Amino acid sequence: MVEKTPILDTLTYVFLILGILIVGFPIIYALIAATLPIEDVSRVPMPLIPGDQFLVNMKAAWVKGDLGTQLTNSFIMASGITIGKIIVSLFGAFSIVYFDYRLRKIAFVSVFCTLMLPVEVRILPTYEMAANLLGPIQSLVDLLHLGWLMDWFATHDISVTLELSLLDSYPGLILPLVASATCTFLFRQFFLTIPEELCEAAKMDGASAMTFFRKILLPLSKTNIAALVVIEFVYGWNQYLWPLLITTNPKMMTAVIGLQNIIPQADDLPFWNVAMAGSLIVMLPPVLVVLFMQRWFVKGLVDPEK
Amino acid sequence: MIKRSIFSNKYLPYLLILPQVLVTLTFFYWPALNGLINSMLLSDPFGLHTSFVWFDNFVDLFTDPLYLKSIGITGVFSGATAVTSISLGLFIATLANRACKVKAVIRTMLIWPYAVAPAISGILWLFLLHPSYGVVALIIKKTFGVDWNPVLHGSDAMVMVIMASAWKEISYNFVFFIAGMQAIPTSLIEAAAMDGASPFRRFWNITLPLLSPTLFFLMVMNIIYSFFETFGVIHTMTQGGPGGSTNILVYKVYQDGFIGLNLGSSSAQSVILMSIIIIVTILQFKYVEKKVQYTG
Amino acid sequence: MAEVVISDVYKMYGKVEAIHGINLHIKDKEFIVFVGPSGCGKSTTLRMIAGLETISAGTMRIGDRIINDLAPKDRRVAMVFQNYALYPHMNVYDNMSFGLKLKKHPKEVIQSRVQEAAEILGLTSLLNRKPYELSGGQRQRVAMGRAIVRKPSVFLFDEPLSNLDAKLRTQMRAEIKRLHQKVKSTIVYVTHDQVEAMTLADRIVVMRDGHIEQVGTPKELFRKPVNTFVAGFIGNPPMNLVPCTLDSDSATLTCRGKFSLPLPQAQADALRANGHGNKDVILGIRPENLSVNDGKNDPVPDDWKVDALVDFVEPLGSETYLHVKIQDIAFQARTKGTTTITEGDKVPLIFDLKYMHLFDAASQQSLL
Amino acid sequence: MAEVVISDVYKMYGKVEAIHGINLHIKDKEFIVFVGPSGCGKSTTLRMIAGLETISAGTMRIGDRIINDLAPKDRRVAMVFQNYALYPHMNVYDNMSFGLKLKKHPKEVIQSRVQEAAEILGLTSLLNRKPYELSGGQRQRVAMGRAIVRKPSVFLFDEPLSNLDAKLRTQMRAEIKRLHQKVKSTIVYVTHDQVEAMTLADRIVVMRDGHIEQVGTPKELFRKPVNTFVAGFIGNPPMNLVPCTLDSDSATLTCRGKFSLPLPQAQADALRANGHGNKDVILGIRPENLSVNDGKNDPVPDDWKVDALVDFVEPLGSETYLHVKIQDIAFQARTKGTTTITEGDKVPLIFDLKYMHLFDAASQQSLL
Amino acid sequence: KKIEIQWWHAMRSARGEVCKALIDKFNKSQDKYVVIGTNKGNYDEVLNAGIAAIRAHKQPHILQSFEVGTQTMMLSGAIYPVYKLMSDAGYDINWNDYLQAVLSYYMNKDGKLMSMPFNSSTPVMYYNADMFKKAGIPLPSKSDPMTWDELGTILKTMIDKKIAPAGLVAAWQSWTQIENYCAIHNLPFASRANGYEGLDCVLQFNSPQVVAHIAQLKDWMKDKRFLYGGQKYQGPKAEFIAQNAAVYIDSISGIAKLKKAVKDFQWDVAPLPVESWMARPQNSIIGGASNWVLAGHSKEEYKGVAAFLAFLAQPEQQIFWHKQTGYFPITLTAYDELKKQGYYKEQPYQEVGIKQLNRAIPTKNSRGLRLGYFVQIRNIVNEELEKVWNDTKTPQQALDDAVARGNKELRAFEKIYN
Ligand SMILES: Nc1ncnc2c1ncn2[C@@H]1O[C@H](COP(=O)(O)OP(=O)(O)OP(=O)(O)O)[C@@H](O)[C@H]1O
Ligand SMILES: Nc1ncnc2c1ncn2[C@@H]1O[C@H](COP(=O)(O)OP(=O)(O)OP(=O)(O)O)[C@@H](O)[C@H]1O
Ligand SMILES: O=P(O)(O)OC[C@H](O)CO
Ligand SMILES: [Mg+2]
Ligand SMILES: [Mg+2]
Repeated sequence: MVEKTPILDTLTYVFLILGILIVGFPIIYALIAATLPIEDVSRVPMPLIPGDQFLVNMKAAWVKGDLGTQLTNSFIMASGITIGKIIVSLFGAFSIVYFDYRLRKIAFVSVFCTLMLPVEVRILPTYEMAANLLGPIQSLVDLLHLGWLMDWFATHDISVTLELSLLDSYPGLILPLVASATCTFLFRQFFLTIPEELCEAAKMDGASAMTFFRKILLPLSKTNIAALVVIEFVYGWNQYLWPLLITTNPKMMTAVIGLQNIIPQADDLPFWNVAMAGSLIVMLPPVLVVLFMQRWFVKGLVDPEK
Repeated sequence: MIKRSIFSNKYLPYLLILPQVLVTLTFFYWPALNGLINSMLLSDPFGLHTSFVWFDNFVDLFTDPLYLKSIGITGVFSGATAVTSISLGLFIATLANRACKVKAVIRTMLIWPYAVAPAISGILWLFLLHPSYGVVALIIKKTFGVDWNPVLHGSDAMVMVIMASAWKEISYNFVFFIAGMQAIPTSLIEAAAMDGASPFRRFWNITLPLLSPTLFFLMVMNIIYSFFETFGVIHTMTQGGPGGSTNILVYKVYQDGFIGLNLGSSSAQSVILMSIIIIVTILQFKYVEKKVQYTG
Repeated sequence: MAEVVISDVYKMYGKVEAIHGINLHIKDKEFIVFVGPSGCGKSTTLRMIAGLETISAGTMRIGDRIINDLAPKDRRVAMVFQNYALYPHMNVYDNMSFGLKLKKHPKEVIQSRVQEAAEILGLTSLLNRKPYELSGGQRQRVAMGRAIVRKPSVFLFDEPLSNLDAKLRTQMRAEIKRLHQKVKSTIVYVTHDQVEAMTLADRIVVMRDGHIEQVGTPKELFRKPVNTFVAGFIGNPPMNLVPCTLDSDSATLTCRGKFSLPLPQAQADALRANGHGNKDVILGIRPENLSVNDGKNDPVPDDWKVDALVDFVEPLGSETYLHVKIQDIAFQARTKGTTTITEGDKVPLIFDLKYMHLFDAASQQSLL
Repeated sequence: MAEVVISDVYKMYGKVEAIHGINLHIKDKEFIVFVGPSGCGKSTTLRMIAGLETISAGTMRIGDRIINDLAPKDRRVAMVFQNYALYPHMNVYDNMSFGLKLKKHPKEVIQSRVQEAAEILGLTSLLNRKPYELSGGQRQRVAMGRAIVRKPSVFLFDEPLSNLDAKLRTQMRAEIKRLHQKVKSTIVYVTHDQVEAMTLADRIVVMRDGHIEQVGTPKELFRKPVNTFVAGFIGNPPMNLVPCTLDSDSATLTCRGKFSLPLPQAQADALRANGHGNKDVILGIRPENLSVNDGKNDPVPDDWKVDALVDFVEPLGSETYLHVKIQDIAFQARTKGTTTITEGDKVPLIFDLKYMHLFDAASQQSLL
Repeated sequence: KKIEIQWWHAMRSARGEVCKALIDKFNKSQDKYVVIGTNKGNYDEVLNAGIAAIRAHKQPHILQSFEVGTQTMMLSGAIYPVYKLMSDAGYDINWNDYLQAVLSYYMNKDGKLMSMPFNSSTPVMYYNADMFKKAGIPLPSKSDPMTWDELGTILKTMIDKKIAPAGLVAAWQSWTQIENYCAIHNLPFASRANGYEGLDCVLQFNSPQVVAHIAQLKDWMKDKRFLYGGQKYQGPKAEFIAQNAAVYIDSISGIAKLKKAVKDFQWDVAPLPVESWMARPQNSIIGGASNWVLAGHSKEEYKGVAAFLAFLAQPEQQIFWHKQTGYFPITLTAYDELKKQGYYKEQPYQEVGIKQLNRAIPTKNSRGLRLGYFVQIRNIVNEELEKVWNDTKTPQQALDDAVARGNKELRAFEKIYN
């Protein structure tokens, strides 16, 4: 456009650079902190010249926080949630969009009621549920005053309910978070934009429902799946309250929770250099995923709005 | 909406929807029902002595000034977090939208905080804002002469958790605003320019009104975020303190339920939260229906 | 034998009846075109033949098989969709062979059939391309190819050209015509484009509101529309339709009391014979049968000339459309590109009533 | 005075030159239409006039002001966009008054101007509606209204009708024509629709690849296209263009060695005068100047008749397109709707060379 | 195959390592059982983990719970009382050999021991000896407490002389500044003998004396004689280690950490200050934690549990534990042994706590605390105190509110068990 706004243009760039710096500052600062020895990091103010202790601190964080184990757990949890959600919702959305059956509406509504409800609001009962998957049966037992039976089992070393607890287990970390309608909703929205003629053409070509799903729908959903992989991976990786509750065994703890152990606490010296190194390590995987898969991530984020 | 080209099959659709329904029933409906029941029970921490008390837990909550205060705190916290992150996101997006040539670069530089866990955001900012050695804290103390001490002062702690929470949401909002702006037909902006509107005018009179659906959507999403996902921020930074001044609702659920072991009250709080979310969701869908149309 | 016989077919969408009992006999190898305004039921009828919609009542037969309950793939029909419906993630070869693969044809058979179709359509060099790498016309051809390889006895086309630009549309029209000559199958073709209908069809079916209004060759429809609807629908610019009254003698038309025209003898006789005197009628006359005195015309009786005012002129180069008014009655006439008539001219408008149409004002049916 | 003078204007997009130095003098109150194939630079030129694109080189003048560096709002131009670009969140009144409000016109002035424009366009009863509550044609009118209220000296239209359906397009075309008569402003109008160009323009500008090929009244372009591009672009069906050789005497054309035609005296003289004998040329003849012997024609010399074979026939009712071949050279001819000629007929094809065009085979420029 | 015994505890860093050494020693000493010790976070978190595990039927054999959780555990119905376990497993233990001040905290109303005391502590006052010397202040006595007024003067001197950036910091503020303050000054923390005599007790720590004490601390904040270091992070201990504060009140278990972390100054221990009006100060009460045996395991496993608990109580282990961490040696045998070795001559500060604990016959007010929902009550006290520190409430208001809020918790707890 023929428009001369030199001052505005300059301001634009100045503020942009400022904005980026402000947004990036915590990380830059953490990066510097992670390179300093403990003496420097506890100086006030902390020097802004990077030190040479980066690897040392990284190693300290790694060992102290048992990050190897925890990153693995985080990875398993995040991938599990991602894969679980995507598979469950692909099937669900396919069923809802491409079939007409009596309970479809009920299925649809009941699934979508969960759309906005994060695990945090139903945390307590979900925890109970995960603690004892047989909860429903147990409550029946209680109702019929058969509690003594359970006690008998319990004291006689025959653990019936024990096996069904999801505490401190990968399924426990993963399954309750798979119960969310967001992915199903997004896939449904996407399927609705696929021209019906494509389905009709496939039908005329003699494709069955599952053939259509496998050969047409799935390949077409590739980018959407990629987008959701990014979003759900980040979501899974960053979970906090749920893993905090469901894991008590340090071997099952996820990295974001485990970081707690390297933040300086009342008993400790202020090893902020190590804490920052640990934070950087733990945030790295999802940040990389987002940066490298930006295109899909943005698509996935922005599309649901439409 | 129903597709007209459908497959007919007796069992397949049920089979396909089964995993979803199963997961939803087990980890949503059953717990939700349980939560509802629990909210009317009084129970010891071990669940061995329970009695049914109807709505006592709710009554207790709503007569408890601390719970009411927690509602207020949550309101202030969510409101401030949403307003801060949305306005900053909008501001940066508007700038980036002007800087056409480097838009992609800017996006890359701004997008990553989205991937940072709230808990980690809490740690990073705690390090910056800690009263004894945080740089930002130091700057605040030196330049503004404020006695910055979030360990002691509730308002400081509130500012601190808001900063940490808003920070990582900026990138989320930024992405939506940029996309929203790109969806506005350029011809509209051009038409306004020909009508004689300055860049500011165009922003106020055209861009902003047309972004209102995005704005509303982000409002809802940010509020949900600050209601729930910020748990990690609170937990790492203040544990609800000092003096309960950052004890937002979801943290209180955790504190009363898992630390205080008062399951009845905690469940009642969950039920209240659930109702809030359901209302927000309904509102959201109502509004989305009436979305402004760009062209036809 | 691939004749298609539609007998008393109804279609209900829920409680709404979209097709109200139609009957049609499509002959083997015939090229049938459905036209009609939007929402009249063209696509619905086609989709019932394809098996994409259930038939609510009545029967459909292809050859000697009742097809009501056959799955689409078993009907030996192939369909070309308006938006082509190519599988976006498959290349041309895979798009064309998908159906054959699902039917588990041997590999060589598939290959030879695809090759053959590709040659017919000039797609041989494009077999490895993905749909997005093709132009509109090429995509259209792939869609046809996908139909051809299945060697169906009936081809179904639903507005296959409406996504193309004018030039390409003309070109593809010729290709479809050529295809019909080559594959010699029955073709059922839906369009809203008159030119396509006129140029392609052996017979045209004009539909309105779920009814068939008229079936006939393009010429029949143009020359003898059975009612005002068909008359107004076929021909461009459309026929002028003016309410008039016919005198008791069936010899003179008076148009809204403004001017009168004596009917040609033949027409007057026919009307009189059928007892159509003294009634409200609608005069139909096509723009090309209205001339202005700017060159030599066929000699016509002087009383077919009426003074008119030129409202405005649309010169298209090769011809010119004249918008003229006789008092406040507007007519459209068509004349040469070389005409010198301009806006505001007073001209004698000549009604060539030999080519006139006359419809009953109440029933809108043709009286001649 | 609102003449628009474009002098040596270039447009670069990055390194790519989209407009290669064009010159054009648009007179005050003139209705100028830009046509040309997609991507030829029509919109770019228009947008440079509007101030939405910078001018890379050259100058543009409106009235007596150089506008190169003026902001759009200061150019006294108004634009109607293809997609209308109505502000979706404002009602019709606000849409139309937005520009005036920004200019801080007094309230009464705004009100009276909007009222006036609304009356001209028949929008008075719609002033409180939001754009999404309007039909396509109404939106189009609001877009025009928004332009009118600003009383610009130049109106710019970029394909304003291409989003409308055929019927509405015809109607809106008439409305734009009427508007021009009423507001008496300069109008620059971009379209790819020939009919629009022919019917609306005082003068048409034909563009190709960032160049102007020809500027002239519709008639001039139709009758005297300066090159084969313009010749093929204007007119529907397009002009037949056949490579021939002109003998040394400039008296006879021989078409690809297949048949020969003696030129009319006038043309032959002209060619000879310009020394065009003995060279490769292209013969251009419009379908309407090719006739088949199926009725009385203008008397033509017998040697303008050549035996031809009818390849196929496209009857449109009111007229018929004939695709004929003289040996392997294809021609398109246009004849009456009542013709009885059918595919496979042998007919004498009559070249009415009075209306012929002749182009240099090398330069493609007209020789006559 | 060895039988596994799960032990969840809250011992981390310095103390965690000592725990690990003890476990290793036990595992090596026999080949029937193997104890697996897991740190489940801090005290609150361990208790929560334990309760959650009990609800999920995944409980460990032994759960370490801090003294605050005693009532909760005792009434839970999910435990296997230690006295019973030991006798079932055939151990005949002479309970009289144990420190009674400790045992009584963990006994039910019939005087039966419900959990095995493990790490018992009491708060003491640490001070930066270098600073004291620099300020020319004589070092405090290890047996006779100074008065709060004296402490006030000392701190003022040090701050005025800019020897210390701040005066006093206190960890576990509820425990050290209210619970123990009540005990030492023979004030009731709650009625019904601090809850020992019934669930229908009410809190009473908003007495004028306690209010005055808090008001004094608040007053000291003005000139930095008192510094609030928060509940967590870099808390009071770090301030002391960083020499930001001259005096530091915390559990005797702080010794382990200080020994390790303090390199560049001398520190020492003194009894907690006492008000001048309290001529004969009472004993302080204990803190720390005990080991609870949880129900729901097999007989075989309980044998191993008993063996391990017995092992921990052996004088050799107790002496090691005491020396390394500062926690009390739990039996008189061990205590006597230490005295005999002359250990307290060598490390006199190790004895300050135990002497403070034993300096008087416990009264109803100094025996200990037995309150339901004590975890929440502590949180409430912490919250309300924070409101004093940050000027939102006066000490009176805050303590009144704390009492009112705490009483609500007590009533809720009472309701459950009636
Ligand atoms: N799936 C459907 N559900 C309900 N009504 C339908 C459905 N499909 C079509 N109809 C209705 O049936 C009637 C005929 O529709 P059809 O699609 O056959 O029209 P058409 O002649 O193809 O029109 P067009 O030229 O717009 O394609 C219309 O009134 C339409 O609204
Ligand atoms: N913003 C731009 N950046 C780069 N090239 C452009 C830009 N806009 C247009 N062009 C190029 O400039 C040339 C002219 O484009 P223009 O839009 O003027 O064509 P047009 O004649 O309006 O075509 P159409 O009929 O398709 O609208 C085209 O080659 C186009 O690719
Ligand atoms: O630090 P400890 O282990 O002595 O415990 C202190 C308090 O008693 C905890 O309630
Ligand atoms: Mg249709
Ligand atoms: Mg254009």
